[in-house]
Amino acid sequence: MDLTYTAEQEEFRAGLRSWLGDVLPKLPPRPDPRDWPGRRAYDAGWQRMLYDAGYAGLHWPVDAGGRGATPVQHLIFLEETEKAGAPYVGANFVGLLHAGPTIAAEGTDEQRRRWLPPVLRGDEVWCQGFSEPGAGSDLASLRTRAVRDGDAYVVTGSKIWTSHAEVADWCELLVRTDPQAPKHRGISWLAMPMDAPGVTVRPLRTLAGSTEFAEMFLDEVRVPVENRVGEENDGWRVTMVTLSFERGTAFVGEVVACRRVLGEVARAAKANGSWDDPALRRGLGRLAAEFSVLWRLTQWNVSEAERSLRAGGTGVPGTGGSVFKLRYSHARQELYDTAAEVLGPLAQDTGHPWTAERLSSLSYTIAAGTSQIQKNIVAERILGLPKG
Amino acid sequence: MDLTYTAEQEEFRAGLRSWLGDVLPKLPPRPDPRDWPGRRAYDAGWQRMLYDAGYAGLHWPVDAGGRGATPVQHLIFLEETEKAGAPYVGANFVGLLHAGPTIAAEGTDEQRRRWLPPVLRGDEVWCQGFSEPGAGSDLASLRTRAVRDGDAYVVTGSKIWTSHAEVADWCELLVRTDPQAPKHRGISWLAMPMDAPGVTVRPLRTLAGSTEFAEMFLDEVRVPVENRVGEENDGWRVTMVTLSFERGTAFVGEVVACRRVLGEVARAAKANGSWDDPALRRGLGRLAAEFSVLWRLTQWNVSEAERSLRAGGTGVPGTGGSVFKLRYSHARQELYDTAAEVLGPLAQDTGHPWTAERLSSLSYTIAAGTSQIQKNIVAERILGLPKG
Amino acid sequence: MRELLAGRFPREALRAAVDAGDALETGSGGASVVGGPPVVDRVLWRELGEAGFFALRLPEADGGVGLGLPEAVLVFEEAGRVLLPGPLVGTHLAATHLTGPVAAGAAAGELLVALALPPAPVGHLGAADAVLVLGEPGSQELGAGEPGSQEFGSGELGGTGVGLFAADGYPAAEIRSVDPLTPLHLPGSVLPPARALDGGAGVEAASAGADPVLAGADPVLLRREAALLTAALQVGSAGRTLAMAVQHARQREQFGRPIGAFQAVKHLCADMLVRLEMARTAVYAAAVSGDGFETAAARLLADDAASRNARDCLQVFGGMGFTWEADVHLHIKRSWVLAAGRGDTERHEEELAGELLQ
Amino acid sequence: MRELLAGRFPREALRAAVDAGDALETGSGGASVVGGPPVVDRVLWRELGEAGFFALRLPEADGGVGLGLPEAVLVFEEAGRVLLPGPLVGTHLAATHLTGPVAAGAAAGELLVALALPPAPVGHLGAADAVLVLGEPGSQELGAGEPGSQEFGSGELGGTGVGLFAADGYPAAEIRSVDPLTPLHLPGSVLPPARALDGGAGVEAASAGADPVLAGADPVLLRREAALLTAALQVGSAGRTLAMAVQHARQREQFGRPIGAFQAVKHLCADMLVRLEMARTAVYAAAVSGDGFETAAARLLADDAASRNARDCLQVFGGMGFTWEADVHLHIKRSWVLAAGRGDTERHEEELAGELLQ
Repeated sequence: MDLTYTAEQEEFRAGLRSWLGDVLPKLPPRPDPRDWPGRRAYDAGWQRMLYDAGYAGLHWPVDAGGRGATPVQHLIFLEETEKAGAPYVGANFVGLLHAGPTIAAEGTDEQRRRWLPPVLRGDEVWCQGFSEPGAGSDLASLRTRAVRDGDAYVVTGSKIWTSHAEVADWCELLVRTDPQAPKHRGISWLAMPMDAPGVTVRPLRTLAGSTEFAEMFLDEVRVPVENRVGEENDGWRVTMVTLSFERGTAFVGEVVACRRVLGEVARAAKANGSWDDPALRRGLGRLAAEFSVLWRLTQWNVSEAERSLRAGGTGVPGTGGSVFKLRYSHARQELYDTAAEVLGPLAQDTGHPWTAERLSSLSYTIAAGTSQIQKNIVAERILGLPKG
Repeated sequence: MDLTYTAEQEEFRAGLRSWLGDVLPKLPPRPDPRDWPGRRAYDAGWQRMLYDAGYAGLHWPVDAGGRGATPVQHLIFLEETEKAGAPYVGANFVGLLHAGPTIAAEGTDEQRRRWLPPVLRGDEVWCQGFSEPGAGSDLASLRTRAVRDGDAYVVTGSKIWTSHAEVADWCELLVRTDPQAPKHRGISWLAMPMDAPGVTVRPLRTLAGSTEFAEMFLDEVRVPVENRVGEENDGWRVTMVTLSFERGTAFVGEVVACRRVLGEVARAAKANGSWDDPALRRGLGRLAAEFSVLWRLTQWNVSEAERSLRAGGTGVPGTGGSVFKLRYSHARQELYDTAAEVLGPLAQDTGHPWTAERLSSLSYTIAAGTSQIQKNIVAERILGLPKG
Repeated sequence: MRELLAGRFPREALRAAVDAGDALETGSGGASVVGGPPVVDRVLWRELGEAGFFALRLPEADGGVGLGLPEAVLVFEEAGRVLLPGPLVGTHLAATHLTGPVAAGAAAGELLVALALPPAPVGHLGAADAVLVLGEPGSQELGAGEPGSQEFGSGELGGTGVGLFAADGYPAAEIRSVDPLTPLHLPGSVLPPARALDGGAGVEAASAGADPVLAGADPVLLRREAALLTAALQVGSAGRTLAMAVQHARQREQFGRPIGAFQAVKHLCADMLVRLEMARTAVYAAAVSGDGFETAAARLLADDAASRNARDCLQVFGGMGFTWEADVHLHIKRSWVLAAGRGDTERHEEELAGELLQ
Repeated sequence: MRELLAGRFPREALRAAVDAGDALETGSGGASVVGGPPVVDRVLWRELGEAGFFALRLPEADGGVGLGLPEAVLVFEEAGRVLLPGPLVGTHLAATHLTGPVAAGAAAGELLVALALPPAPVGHLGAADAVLVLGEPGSQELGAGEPGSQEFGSGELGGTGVGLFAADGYPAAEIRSVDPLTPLHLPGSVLPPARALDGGAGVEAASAGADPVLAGADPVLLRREAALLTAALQVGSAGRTLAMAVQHARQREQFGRPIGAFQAVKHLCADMLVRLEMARTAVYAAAVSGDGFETAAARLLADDAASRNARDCLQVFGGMGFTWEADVHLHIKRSWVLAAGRGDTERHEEELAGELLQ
């Protein structure tokens, strides 16, 4: 693609658009955000529709049940579903985007047969147990212990920032299996059944007032050894391998959505008169430039990933991912700060979606690597500056 | 003072104003900036007028020949001379503000008698030999060597950023007398005669195109041991002691000048129509707020210094100095960036004084401790964060 | 005052107030719903009254403390530091500048007087007894609008630009306030005629205009003091978030050392200190001089310091600060609620710019 | 092109050009004086012409290279990286969009064609043979003003908004350019009638309006390409200052380690990279799409990246970068000279904002 699409890619887009046009009107109404079982059912239903239409696991390898789509096709899929207002991946996020690809890449044949098909069909929901209260930016310092006891690990510890824990069937869990080893070397990756005795889930309320996340307390939870993916103590590498599967597509839907919101903000400004303030208007122009370029950068990164794959490489975009994340985090916060300026007094109302988004946007410079950590990575790995 | 002046202070101000009103019209024309001897003569003449009127060494201790003025009186002096458009301290800067106070505080009686009176009268000019090409932010890593040879030190090395070196009689010089000691412990402070054999001065052109500074090359320069102020290897402390004598007044004249320039910029904007841009106008309003508060912070710092002195303390303002420096450096750059916006195409002309000042302003976040170093100092010494 | 607040409004009380004002149903995905119990503690309010918080600037002969604006901003800074909820500015201004029973009740901490500067939302209107309304400077009309709209009608302020109304008759619609400690109403389209506050609150009516209650109330002065005292609250919050960030940076370890040992964190904290000290200097200077331009500068710098320090504090806390249980978000939200609206900010900037041409 | 420039315009040539254009008398306290020798090397100019720098986008049949805008921005990026002096954009546009001997001379690198977008200063007018003038988009009048004034008169552009004039008759006054490698003239008050370029430059006159030389010149397209190619120059400079900063940060030691080991320096460099990659992406995207809005975005981001990266590079260099001998200042100054003026920047922002309402 680089920055323009091939005829083949446009054909894929047209087929997808046509299908979305057919099925979206038939969707049931969205459930109340507080109704976790309802949300799971809704997300499962959408995943089943994707599965039946052949769009499930679009970017998964064919031998894992996926379509083996290229990164650019995946980008087109994410772009078009967002533009059409299709449901988000929701409860199936971890299964489809992280745990599934991990098992596909590192699991045994039996593990792949057991866990992958239900993810693709939307039958089983996964959640992620990586972060811990004591291990934030320094994820590898995690302390949840797993002690081997016969054919099981006995796991004790606590996890935080787990999404969909309330309705998940499985948890991809990072545990410390060798406390003596250097911190990256003593970690293993386990698939933990969420109904195992000793698992307690407590909703975690964020500053935005929502309870999208949970804390998870593990008290001598027995996880069969056969649920370990990869070698014992090799879990860090297993996890990192999977991160590379994102191939620049992680924020495709969000950037599309931000550009739509920016247009809505401009129209709201026009409607309420704040458009007449040239400083505000020009600020909107600057944001339009930012997001236009962030979109191009996304296309570029995905295209780079595709080129790398074709050339037999890893498919991990080089510089672009960290650059994108740093700038996008900031631009998203600016977008909602500007939205608040446009809203004026109404911005004090958390009932307004832009105000809720403004609060949520505060996490963007923190989650998945703070901007400070990202800058270290950029400086050391891309620019080759010495470690501090 | 805190933030208002006492009657006594206002009386001092009135007397000074009246004197300035008398003498300024009688000053000779300012010399060409390229005429170093002319500039020295002009600055010496002004210093002599101050001396004759009793304003020389205003803030110096009485026993050093000064007036023993309080920090607030010093502030008033700097404010009023700037407002009246009086000459700058110029060639007498190092003598009056740094080398002189150092000798006054740490010198022997004989050293004080030898060096202080000519500084107060404007008869002898000092320059500073602290910085080295290899020792920027890490000043204490300086490498200019002084080896004892009988009753003299033999000094070899190079110095940079020396102002008025071309016309100076003396140089306050930091040299390494013990290369084995920890870096802060092996430094000594010497008064070096600038006409000593082995001293070579080369003008150093800055990015602003000016040659206000020079490099100084020292090739086996013999400096009598009796010219050392303080103990051997105690030069770092000697120098640091002096820095505290500034008592918050270092930027008084500059802030007064910036506020004047800001008014001129606003009037230029009004005259050429850029005032009609609300974003630019409000930016000027923001800068007005900044500089108004920077002035208040200056008053506050000086007042704190005075309070500290009265209470028998060091007279070093606490938090305020670093806070001021960090914000002021940035505000000054913003001022001249905004001036360039107002100038429009004319900002490309280095003949315009605001363009020259814009270029010079770039040094403010670097010289006398980069903003990065200043922030370390603030974080570690004021906020008590651990050393990195 | 810091001791009083530490004793009477410790962190537990803050969190209790958050919980009280917070009727969120778990999992709603939204924030506190409308109409929860008021977050102002009337007992504490009276204690503040007894301690002189509201009567600080009244002459001692009138039962006040006889201090000035510089002391008032110090006290408001302390209140901002602990995020003390309630219509502090309105009640203080009513005690200071009005006369009669409303002023006396405000001074004693018996009354809650909300402050309205339309079109900004009004804080604590539901819990308040009266509302002090400040119209546009110099205007005789009072902007007010349909809740949710940006068009404002006008109501008479009787020629003074200042009005005092019964809180329960003030036309406004409650919104789901972003700050769980500051319930908010959006002003309604038309102001009611002034009407009597009956015996329930124990005080007489306060009618607009020529009413002697408002005789001494200069709208320009009131607006300026409201801006300054609000700025003082913001400075208090900015100071508290800096202290929180520094404490966290000293204790929290990542990568084998306290995060405060990393330059990136150090510099965030240093920037916070610079912002704080600038804003504090601005507020103190304006309090001493009483100058309008200095007040404008103080408001601009204090709003900026409060919101940016709260955000930087969150950045230092990382994920730990992103929970409802951490206090960081309360400072972010309070800074947003207290900040001058775009119109006021522009007005301040324009005033300061205009002064440059003098 | 990078190899060509490295071979033909190495750093020594850059510094020689600085020295050539620089008639500063030591100690003047000012910068380069007016009227020094031109900094453009005619021999190098012809070599650029032979290498296809100017004819890059002409069809191969016309002696060009047959490439497009995406390749042109790559080449201009390289030129910006080494701060190559000369009226690159004007000459390239003349070769690409005009016809006749001026176009041919420009394509071959025989002619220097300056670019004028009044009221901005014109670069290299003194050394140029001709000046290509682009008026306000869609207007028939060309703003020009008394040097030093902000009021501009108007001259006829013959209805197209594009004009080509003899350089030595173009009414403009030289100023002491802040960039020692880009001599500047401020446009004069009234444009002269078009007049013949005589045999000295070996080419015919180019008169405004209906002249066939200008027949294919669309002023909107020309302005857009001028903006984009200038943005490409800025991106090149931003990339170079990043590389300089990184190299310095690796080598320079303070406090016993390379300064690049300090987070503050690391983060400055990371910020530079982010700015660079965003601006570069913007320029490449606009070159591929030829879109006006993307070009506006590219210009905004590239101007920002060049000037801010140059400043951050200076910050990394510290005092070492503050000398005339260091190249940092040349990048700062070039970024200022190339940056869109306030009016153009506003226009870009307004265009982008307006597009949001579509």
